[in-house]
Amino acid sequence: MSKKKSANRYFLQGNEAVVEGALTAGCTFFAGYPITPASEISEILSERLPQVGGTFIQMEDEIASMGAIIGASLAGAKSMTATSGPGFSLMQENLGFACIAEVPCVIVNVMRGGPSTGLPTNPAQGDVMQARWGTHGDHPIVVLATSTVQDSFELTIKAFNFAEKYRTPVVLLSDEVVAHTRETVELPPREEIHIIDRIAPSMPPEWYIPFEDNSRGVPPMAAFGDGYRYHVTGLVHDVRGFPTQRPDEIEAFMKRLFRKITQGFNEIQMTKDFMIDDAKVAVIAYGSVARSAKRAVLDARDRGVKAGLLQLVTLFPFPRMKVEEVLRQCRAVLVPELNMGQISREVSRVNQGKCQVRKLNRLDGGLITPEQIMYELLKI
Amino acid sequence: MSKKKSANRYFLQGNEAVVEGALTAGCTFFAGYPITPASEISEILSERLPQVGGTFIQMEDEIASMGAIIGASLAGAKSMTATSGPGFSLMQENLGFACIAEVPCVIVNVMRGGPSTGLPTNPAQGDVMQARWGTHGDHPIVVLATSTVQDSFELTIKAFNFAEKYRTPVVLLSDEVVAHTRETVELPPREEIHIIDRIAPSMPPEWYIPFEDNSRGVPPMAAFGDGYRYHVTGLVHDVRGFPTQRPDEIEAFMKRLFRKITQGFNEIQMTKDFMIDDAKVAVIAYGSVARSAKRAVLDARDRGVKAGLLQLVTLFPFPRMKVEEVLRQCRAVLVPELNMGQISREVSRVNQGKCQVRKLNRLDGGLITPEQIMYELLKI
Amino acid sequence: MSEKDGKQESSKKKSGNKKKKFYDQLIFRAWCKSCGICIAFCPKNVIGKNEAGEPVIERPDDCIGCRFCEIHCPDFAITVLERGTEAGAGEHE
Amino acid sequence: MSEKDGKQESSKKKSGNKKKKFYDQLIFRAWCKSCGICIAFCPKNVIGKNEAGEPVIERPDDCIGCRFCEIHCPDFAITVLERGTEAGAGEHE
Amino acid sequence: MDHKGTKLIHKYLRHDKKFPHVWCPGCGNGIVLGALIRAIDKLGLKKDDVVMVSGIGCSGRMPVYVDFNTLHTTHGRALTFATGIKLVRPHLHVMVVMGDGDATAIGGNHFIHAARRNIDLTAIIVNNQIYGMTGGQHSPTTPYGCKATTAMYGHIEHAFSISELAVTAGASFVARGSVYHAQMLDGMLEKAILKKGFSVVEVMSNCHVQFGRRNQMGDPVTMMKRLKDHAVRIEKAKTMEPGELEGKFTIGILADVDKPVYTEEYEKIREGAKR
Amino acid sequence: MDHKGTKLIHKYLRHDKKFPHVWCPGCGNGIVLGALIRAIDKLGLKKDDVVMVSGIGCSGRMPVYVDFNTLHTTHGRALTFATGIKLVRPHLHVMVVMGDGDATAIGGNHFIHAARRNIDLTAIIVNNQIYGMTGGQHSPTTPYGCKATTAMYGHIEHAFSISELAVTAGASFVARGSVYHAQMLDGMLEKAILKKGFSVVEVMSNCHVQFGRRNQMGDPVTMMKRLKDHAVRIEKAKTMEPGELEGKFTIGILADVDKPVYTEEYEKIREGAKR
Amino acid sequence: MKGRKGKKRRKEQKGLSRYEIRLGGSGGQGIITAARIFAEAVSEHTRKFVCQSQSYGPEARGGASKAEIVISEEPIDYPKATKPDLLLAMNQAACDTYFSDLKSEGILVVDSSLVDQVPTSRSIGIPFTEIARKEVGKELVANMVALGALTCLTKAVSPKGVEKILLAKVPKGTVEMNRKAFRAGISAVKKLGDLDLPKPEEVEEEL
Amino acid sequence: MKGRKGKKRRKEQKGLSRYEIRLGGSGGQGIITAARIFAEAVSEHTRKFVCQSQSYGPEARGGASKAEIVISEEPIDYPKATKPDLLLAMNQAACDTYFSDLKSEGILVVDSSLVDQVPTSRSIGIPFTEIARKEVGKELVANMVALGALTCLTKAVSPKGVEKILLAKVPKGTVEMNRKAFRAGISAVKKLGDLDLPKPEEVEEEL
Ligand SMILES: Cc1ncc(C[n+]2csc(CCOP(=O)(O)OP(=O)(O)O)c2C)c(N)n1
Ligand SMILES: Cc1ncc(C[n+]2csc(CCOP(=O)(O)OP(=O)(O)O)c2C)c(N)n1
Ligand code: SF4
Ligand code: SF4
Ligand code: SF4
Ligand code: SF4
Ligand code: SF4
Ligand code: SF4
Ligand SMILES: [Mg+2]
Ligand SMILES: [Mg+2]
Repeated sequence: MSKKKSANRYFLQGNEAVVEGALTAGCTFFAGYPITPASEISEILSERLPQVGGTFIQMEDEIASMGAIIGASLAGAKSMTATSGPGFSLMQENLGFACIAEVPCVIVNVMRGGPSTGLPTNPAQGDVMQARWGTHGDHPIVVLATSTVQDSFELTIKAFNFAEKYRTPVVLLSDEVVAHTRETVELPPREEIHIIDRIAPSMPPEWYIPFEDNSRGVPPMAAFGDGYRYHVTGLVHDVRGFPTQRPDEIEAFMKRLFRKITQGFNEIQMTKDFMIDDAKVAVIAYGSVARSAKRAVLDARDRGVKAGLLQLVTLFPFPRMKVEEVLRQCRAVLVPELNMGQISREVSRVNQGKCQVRKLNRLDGGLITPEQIMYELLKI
Repeated sequence: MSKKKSANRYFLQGNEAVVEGALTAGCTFFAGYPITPASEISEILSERLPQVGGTFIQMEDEIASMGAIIGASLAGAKSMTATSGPGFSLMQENLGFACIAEVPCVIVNVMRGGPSTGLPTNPAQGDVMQARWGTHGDHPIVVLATSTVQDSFELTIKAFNFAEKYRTPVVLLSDEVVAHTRETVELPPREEIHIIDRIAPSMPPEWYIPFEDNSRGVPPMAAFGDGYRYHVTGLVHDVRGFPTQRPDEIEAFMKRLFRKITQGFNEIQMTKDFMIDDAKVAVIAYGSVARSAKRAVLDARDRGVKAGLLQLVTLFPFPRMKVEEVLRQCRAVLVPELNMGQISREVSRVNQGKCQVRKLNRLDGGLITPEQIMYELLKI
Repeated sequence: MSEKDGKQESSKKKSGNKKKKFYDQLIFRAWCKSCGICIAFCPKNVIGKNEAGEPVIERPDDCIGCRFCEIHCPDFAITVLERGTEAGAGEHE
Repeated sequence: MSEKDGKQESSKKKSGNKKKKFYDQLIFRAWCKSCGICIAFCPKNVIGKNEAGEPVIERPDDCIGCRFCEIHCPDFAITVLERGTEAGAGEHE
Repeated sequence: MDHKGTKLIHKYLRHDKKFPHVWCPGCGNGIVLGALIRAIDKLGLKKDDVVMVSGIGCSGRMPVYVDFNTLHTTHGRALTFATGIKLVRPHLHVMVVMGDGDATAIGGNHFIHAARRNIDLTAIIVNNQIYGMTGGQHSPTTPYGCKATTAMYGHIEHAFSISELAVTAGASFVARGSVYHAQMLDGMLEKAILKKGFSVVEVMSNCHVQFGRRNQMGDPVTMMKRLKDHAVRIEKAKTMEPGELEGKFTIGILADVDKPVYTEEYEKIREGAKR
Repeated sequence: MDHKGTKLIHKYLRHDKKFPHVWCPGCGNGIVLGALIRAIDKLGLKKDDVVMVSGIGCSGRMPVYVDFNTLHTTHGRALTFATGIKLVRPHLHVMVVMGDGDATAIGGNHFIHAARRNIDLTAIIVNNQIYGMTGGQHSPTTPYGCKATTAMYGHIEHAFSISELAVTAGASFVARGSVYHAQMLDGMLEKAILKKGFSVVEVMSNCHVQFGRRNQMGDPVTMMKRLKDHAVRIEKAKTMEPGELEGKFTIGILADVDKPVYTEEYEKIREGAKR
Repeated sequence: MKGRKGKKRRKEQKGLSRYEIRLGGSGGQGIITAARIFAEAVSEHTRKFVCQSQSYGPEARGGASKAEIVISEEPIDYPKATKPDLLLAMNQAACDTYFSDLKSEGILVVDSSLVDQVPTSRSIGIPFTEIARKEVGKELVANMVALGALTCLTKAVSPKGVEKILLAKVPKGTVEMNRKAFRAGISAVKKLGDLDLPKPEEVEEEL
Repeated sequence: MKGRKGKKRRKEQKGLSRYEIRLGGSGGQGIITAARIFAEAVSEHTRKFVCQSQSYGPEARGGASKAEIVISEEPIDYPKATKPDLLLAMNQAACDTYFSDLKSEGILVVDSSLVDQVPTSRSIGIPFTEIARKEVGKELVANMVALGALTCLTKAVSPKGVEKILLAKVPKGTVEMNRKAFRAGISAVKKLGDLDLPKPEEVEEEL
């Protein structure tokens, strides 16, 4: 990011940056239900979308919002919703529909504190495992985590790109700090931004087999009304989209669902590292906590600790390879989280005893501070 | 279990056994919404509950069902609901309320196949991680898994006992096979069954501090109408039950929520083992798959493999100690599951590189067979 | 194909009546589930029932072409055609 | 406590009127949010506004005890009592 | 004579699907499907422009069989998916088929809100007064006193009038028919599809397997006769005493009003917003 | 003179809670709370026998302040929790306080079903025509054309009539009042609490912060005046032309019928079942 | 379920202590009901353990339907049939699909009114549906005819024991019809003469 | 954000390149608006990076409210103030709660109309609320008076720059009133005479 003042420099809130990202990515449909701390996304899009010929609708609840964005996507739109914990819980059933019916869409969850109504105006990272496992039935899903306003812009675009490319719902986790913090961002010029659109069928309708496997594992997707009359269902289905109970068809389908994501690991599993090259102890962090971690790494280095940071940008599919590298290199890693330890479990899982894995958890409604992290780094 | 025919011998379906267990445990309130393969639980209870002075109500959906059982519990009843995946997804928000407001209740999830509507009449184990993480915000929860009709009876009672003792929702995972299989069970005489009731406050109302900590971490619970007028909320609250944003109060509360379960690990984390004493390879299984595993262990022993089975009866809090023992003792463990690998992740997590952890996953709607498991055991 | 035979027979019998239109009733056996609706509601008792409960065209010439049977057959298993028009009988049965 | 003083003063003035009941209006400052409802709707303009927008009892003796102010105060901050009855003024203000 | 028969139906069926369909012998769902196809044919809609959305239930299986753009959603949520489709492509004719449980138990909220917003959808509710698919549990339209697998002592809840709910919630067009009155149904469906705004056609249907059997209403034929005997035309009902209508249901058009339609209103917003 | 004033209110407040309460200056929520307390006091209900349940929203904060059994549930679900309480302890008086969004957006389904089942609850809906707590997004009762933070171009949806919905869904008692008509409200609430069956009191309320401000209705006082000017007694409304009622709302009792109550019906089932 | 006990049990596991039955047909033929009655009779009237399971499509009606019964001296671990000792096929599809699983010494019983092609000579054909229609007057009770045959063929439990359960399970008005069908099934097997078939084990009746 | 680049940046991180401001008061006092305008002005009219955050209670109104601004030469990692260089307390509670966090050389600015007890002599008291009421006629704009003071005290951005943003952000009808309040805040500081205070850095105005 250049320090030069430029025409593309803006002063934005995280939630505003999500909106800018979505519009840049080509989002033309948003359905949502207000909830702190995500409401600004709805509010701004309600003004912006009609300006670009898109559609905003406030639904009766989050279940309906999730249903509406799936419908919109099936009709050809890039669609999105935004919510926070309670609403995210309500979206889970229909989120599973998007997974099994392979409907691209983006769900932004601006995390707040606690289960249930909890701490509506405090930041937290309590919905990480929920984002992966919240809907019933095994399913693949992509989960990204933003840590700055700049990220919020860029990752929203990524979220749409992944959704369209892999025909999958993508969850973007934000939190109260990122969402409501206003900061200077620099938006790249439009032409420098890579936008991916879903692939439409190139064959005539008679030949179109809507859920047929191919090398990418991602069948082309026709929109309702485009002349490809096909069937979409939340039941496990055959390649034509019709319900099946044949074990061979079920297995082929379920395996493909997972495979299409696995094949994309290379580009999907994003991380950023900071001073990791010669690090002996590393912080593995994500979301707003990664910001504290960055500062803590600098402060720890000042005190002679060879610290580094691996920031997880993609949380799921869990960027195992990158994490394993760090685990191999370091004596110890610290996983600070605004929960009781969710990603730290994943780190432990892939660790296989290689390295000391420490947790730092904060649940009192405050953001983990650089001091807290540095203190732990000095202790290791 | 005695082979003698006796007065206590019954021929029951898994779902029927859940009903018998619930009534034995003292359940007097059930609210639910029909769904395959759990509907029999509703149907039978709609006949049985009024006979014992209890109440059955079919609500408009699963969200409402979950709300109603929380309300019923607050009014003093032991309450339960039963559902399958789609309904379980819908219950998540209110399930979180039960966690944070510490309302005892039992949720039976009879698992079926796939995300979304999936495979309604096939067995699966896809909701294991959801049971742990399905609601937003970090929270503790107890998850049990039944594998036989006998289990269904006994674990339903356990589920109520844990719920009442720890003031927590307890999830009992069943699956289509266990639910619909009819088999001979022997119900112990009532007087031999240990039933736990919640502890009511013994102090006068003026002294009652509804969410005050104590040695067990579980405050006594007054029922609405008993003269203790107090406040219950889904917001993070102080010891009196009123919303708070004070970091010290938030932290004390959240820590107690987790601590009360941690303190109960000894009795909550249940496992069963079979031929494990001298095993060199072990199967770690739960639910109906544990039945196949048992047979497979016998068959593998016949072929000279020193196999054993650790059956997880409690899935969460994950019975780490028992699993670690097995991991230390065995050369390899096999975790067969009707999903892409959920409990196997937990096993890997605690494994820390000690032992080879293998997965066996089946997603095609069929039950894993003894042959499949044995074949894997022979390969290791 | 007993219905068909019966039908043709009786059609000959009554063909002298002036202006009366005649109809063919075709039952697509593969789809018919013997629900009995066409049998019960035909205003002219055109359709009877065999011992297996299956519909049998008994009085084809009495048919007034009201199409009640056709639009009430839940399985699209019965077709009523004006005799002499594009029968398409081959498609059915 | 300026209202109180004003009140007592004016009560003396009009105490000769026969049969007329008098009322005390007590404002609990700690709870009053100066929303202006009591000021705007008092049918007798008993309550006025100071420069900070806070309600001030200006014509206590005009009060007819209709209690509009009392039941419309969203903050339970105003109490109307028949003069001479259990005032409990000490509790308030 | 305009051919309205089975041959017409076949033009719209997906012949690669397994027939006969899954419904029980004599189930009203097939009759409703027939009427819907005839109405679509009559109006000359292009198959490519028709979207059929359904929820979960016996009636939810309808889309599988027909050659439109078809979507089988989650239980109770069909209208929410349909809303998304319609807003993105307003020129599509979106028909939403739901069961009574689907539309008014779990889906009740979406139903009244789609009506309130006046989203231009055609909602067809197959009201068999029971949960057919899951085995005969009571639904919000199961009559007081009836038996169901979750009401074996006799149902103590009162039934919704789906159509009246739709009217109150704000639907532009509301009609109630029955599978016995299939011909009338054709006409109602045509009107409903043509109507700009949220249209509801409630179809009283029979489910002898899960409802009739337990309530001494016997087989499909007996149930069809019941529908015939218990239906009263709305026009006639107005001349009757409330007591006389006890246990009966009215058929006909309950509401047909013109008011701003969501998609058109939204288009105006777009016009205004594009400065 | 029967004391009906603030002193009475204080008997029911939780004085260990922080006062003044959280609501904005002049917010109608406090007026509703006052009316409810007066009604409870008038009826002489024991505090121990009163349960106050609420959802999430500004109105949802009500239970915190009063010394009853109080329950602050999840957004939209208050009636479901209340149903569980009532069925287990039918002698308790269960009052459910909801916002317009709470009761009829996310909670609309529970609302119509509680009405249909005729569960003996008292539902109080504080209708400020907006989502107050989350910052002024439109609610299902926001009037057509109004502005809201998610309807800055003017609202294109039509508003529910909450009370009419309740009537159609089957509530036993339905009344609409306003915070301006607070005295009348006391009486409505008393009737509603006494009524066996599902009772609804819709209270038109003011939210100048999130609704008034954006719609040129100014401060609390101006909004209260509006409530005064726009309210028409039901009796009077019947004599008026529909056109005259444009933009107005009616106050009074919309329904008051006697029909079997769920808890009593269920008790009969229990009697019959205990063989 | 401790290791030691397990070891002991393992030895007993040998031999014909486990007997598996599979019934296949189409939804609506009532095979699950038949299997359930049979299994319950075994559970109620013998000392054996029994486990009955089923699988079916998500359809309201139609579709394939399967029911299985495992009978054992021991508590039953795996609840499904892997190599059935007896396969009862109520239609051709069931016969075709499941025949390959049948134990080599297992017996195949088919409804000869609906199954034309039998894949083995070691099979017993009985026209259940026809018997139901002709002798009882209602095709619907073909499942009860099959139940009679099953009882008679397996000898896992006495006909009296099965009949007792059957009569308790069927709707009041249909008791006579069902009894008649059940007995017709028994007679049909008896007519076949002496069949030397493996069977679960001696019947220990305790009515 | 690669390691190498990070190392280089780390060196620059020294010195007073990071300047932290905290504003505390109660909900409804408008401190978040003030902070937002100030931060946006810094972002818009200087080359510095700025980050503005806040926290507040779940209440509609009332409750405590806090806003923070971090200004830096570098992209900002931790977005919250840890040791504020300047604390502006709009009421006693905010003063009491946050004073201990203040950097030792930091300055405390209080609304002397509402804060009676000041915990340090190194503090500047300006009666924002009183000024707003008396000079502008509306207490509501005390936040704008404070904004004026803040601008003048920190010198992070020119008053002109702030005023420009301010005028764009406030509702049409209130422009004059807000400008007046803002300027009153500036005058109030100027009246205090020359204060030798640490400030973020030279102002590079680019209006
Ligand atoms: C969330 C959820 N809950 C429950 C179910 C189970 N379920 C499927 S269909 C159905 C009800 C069917 O009744 P109705 O909508 O009236 O349709 P019908 O079968 O009678 O046509 C239910 C409860 C489900 N699929 N999803
Ligand atoms: C599931 C869920 N979605 C959204 C929210 C956010 N939320 C809280 S209150 C509210 C609406 C408040 O409006 P209303 O019910 O009318 O109450 P008011 O504040 O106006 O009294 C919303 C959307 C939530 N708490 N939970
Ligand atoms: S109505 Fe159709 S399915 Fe029913 S008997 Fe007649 S032809 Fe067969
Ligand atoms: S068309 Fe009418 S008369 Fe002819 S067979 Fe059908 S129902 Fe009978
Ligand atoms: S109505 Fe109450 S809060 Fe409002 S100004 Fe009057 S006393 Fe104060
Ligand atoms: S009681 Fe009536 S007259 Fe007296 S001050 Fe209050 S509003 Fe005015
Ligand atoms: S169960 Fe009822 S609704 Fe479902 S297909 Fe059968 S008859 Fe029709
Ligand atoms: S936001 Fe509106 S409803 Fe909420 S407290 Fe303020 S005035 Fe009342
Ligand atoms: Mg139905
Ligand atoms: Mg509201």
